[in-house]
Amino acid sequence: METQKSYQVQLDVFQGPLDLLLFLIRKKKIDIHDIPIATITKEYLKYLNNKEKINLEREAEFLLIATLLIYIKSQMLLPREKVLEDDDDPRQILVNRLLDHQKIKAACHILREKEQNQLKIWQRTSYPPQVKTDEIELTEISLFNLTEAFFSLMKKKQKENIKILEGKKYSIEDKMKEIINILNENSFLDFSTYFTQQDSIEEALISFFSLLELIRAKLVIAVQESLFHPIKVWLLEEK
Amino acid sequence: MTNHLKDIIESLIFVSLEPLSLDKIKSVLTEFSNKEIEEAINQLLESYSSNQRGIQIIQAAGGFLFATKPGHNIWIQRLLHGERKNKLSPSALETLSIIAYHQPITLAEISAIRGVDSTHSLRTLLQKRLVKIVGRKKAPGRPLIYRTTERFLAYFGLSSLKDLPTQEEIEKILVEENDIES
Amino acid sequence: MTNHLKDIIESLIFVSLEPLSLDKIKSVLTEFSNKEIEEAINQLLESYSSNQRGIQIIQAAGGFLFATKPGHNIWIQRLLHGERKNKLSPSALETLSIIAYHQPITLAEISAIRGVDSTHSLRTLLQKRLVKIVGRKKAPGRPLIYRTTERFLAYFGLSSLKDLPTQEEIEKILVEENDIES
Repeated sequence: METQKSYQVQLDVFQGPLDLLLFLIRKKKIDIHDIPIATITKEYLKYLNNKEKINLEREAEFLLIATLLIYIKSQMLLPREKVLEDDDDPRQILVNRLLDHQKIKAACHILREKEQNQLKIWQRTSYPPQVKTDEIELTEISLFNLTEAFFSLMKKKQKENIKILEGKKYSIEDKMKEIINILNENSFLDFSTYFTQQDSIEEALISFFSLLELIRAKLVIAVQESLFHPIKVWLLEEK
Repeated sequence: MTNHLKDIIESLIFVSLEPLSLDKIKSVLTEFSNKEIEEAINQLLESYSSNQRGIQIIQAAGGFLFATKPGHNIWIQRLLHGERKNKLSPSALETLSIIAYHQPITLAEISAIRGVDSTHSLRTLLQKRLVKIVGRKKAPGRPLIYRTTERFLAYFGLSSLKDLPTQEEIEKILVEENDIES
Repeated sequence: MTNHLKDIIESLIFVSLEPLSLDKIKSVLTEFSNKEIEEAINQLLESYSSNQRGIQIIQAAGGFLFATKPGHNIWIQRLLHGERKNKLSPSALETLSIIAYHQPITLAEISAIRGVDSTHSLRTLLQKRLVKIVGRKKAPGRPLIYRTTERFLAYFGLSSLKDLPTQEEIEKILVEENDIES
């Protein structure tokens, strides 16, 4: 339990300021519904002071709760004409947040146990070799998968195409000749390899259109054994 | 015949990588009545629980799935070259349970509940496909909203969101914790 | 004990991604003698062949592996075929994402961006009615141009195309990830 840890624990062990607050409340054996704000504010500030340097970005939230505590404390010190209703009690907001937080912590505890059991059992990650599937399936696709796929591809493209040859013009005709020449020398052409060897997006595009032209003219044939296999281009034999 | 049906269902669950739902089984086995199918499934589950076996049929995320037994974990890890399944970090788990209980929810709402910026945790969960974007909130800024996935259920061995720790279970934990302290 | 060993071997064969050879089994189960292991395998094979079951352990490609029974093929095909129809392949997803962000777009443009011919993926998307033909481009060859459909929006829970996560939103998630790696 966290309560067993020494006082000098790092802020890093807490998931957030509410964690720290809850820790201090438990350490003092205080009922959440009845927090002595003065004491707990002192504890909380003492804790923050123990950190030699405060990393503003990381710990801004810790300071935010400190501010809230001080605010509550000041509100409590002000003389009032009548007793505060529950809803107006500035402590109530904090208490509600702490109670919610405590519940989430408890739920996490239960989920962690379930996770531990599940991690010990294994499921297959692919079909047994016997069953033939020509497509790897996605289990669940969300918008995130969709956009991630797109932007990853774009990023890859940007990295690939750093070489830009100025002034060089490509024509579909030249490219078609080049592809035919390669095919005359080799039995086939691996299109993705060929594509990545192109110097620029422009050249790659021209190559692609050239290939499409050759296919349309029935001079070559593009074959893909199955999905995700490289596309291979073959010269069509005249019959 | 029913006996034979049990075998067919066994092979269907076997070739399925994701939990196979009862509806799915019914939609594939159109030749058989719902009653026959349900009886056969019961027989199948019965035969797995009564015989000592190395593999089991588990029910998760609303379906049936083959899985190994917990006790064989060490040898399986050895076979798969020390491949281990990593548990979620405390902050990812906390974020995930907030999403589970408060879904649909935005990142700003998650961060507000936790009291910390939760971008990093949310990213981990999206990448593990335990949560997904389901649209945008009709509110200023139209922020993206998130939900847990089927995979989330399977990850914790839950059949549905109804299987999430209940109020009573949570209270029980809280009482236990207080007992330890006092 | 040998009985227990039989179960361990069963689970090893189950999780193995390739036919599991006898040597491999022995190298994993160092606590057991070769004789014990061989006996347990025989027991395991025996238990599968003597009981009527939907799945079997066969010996092929130099190892043991699970297989379904040939007689169940019709239903298995029906199940797997159905599953395939319901899901998007990674390449279809990639193609869809390009169309979503670049619409209106032609097949040649999609293929150029992806670096692979995308005819197949596009056909899948058309069949699933996630994209549609909206006309022809005023360009040589007058190629067909494509857009995403209403169904696409519904599938991803979007009310309009403006709701697609923006480059900034996704980069906030993806870029930070690179920072951690480097």
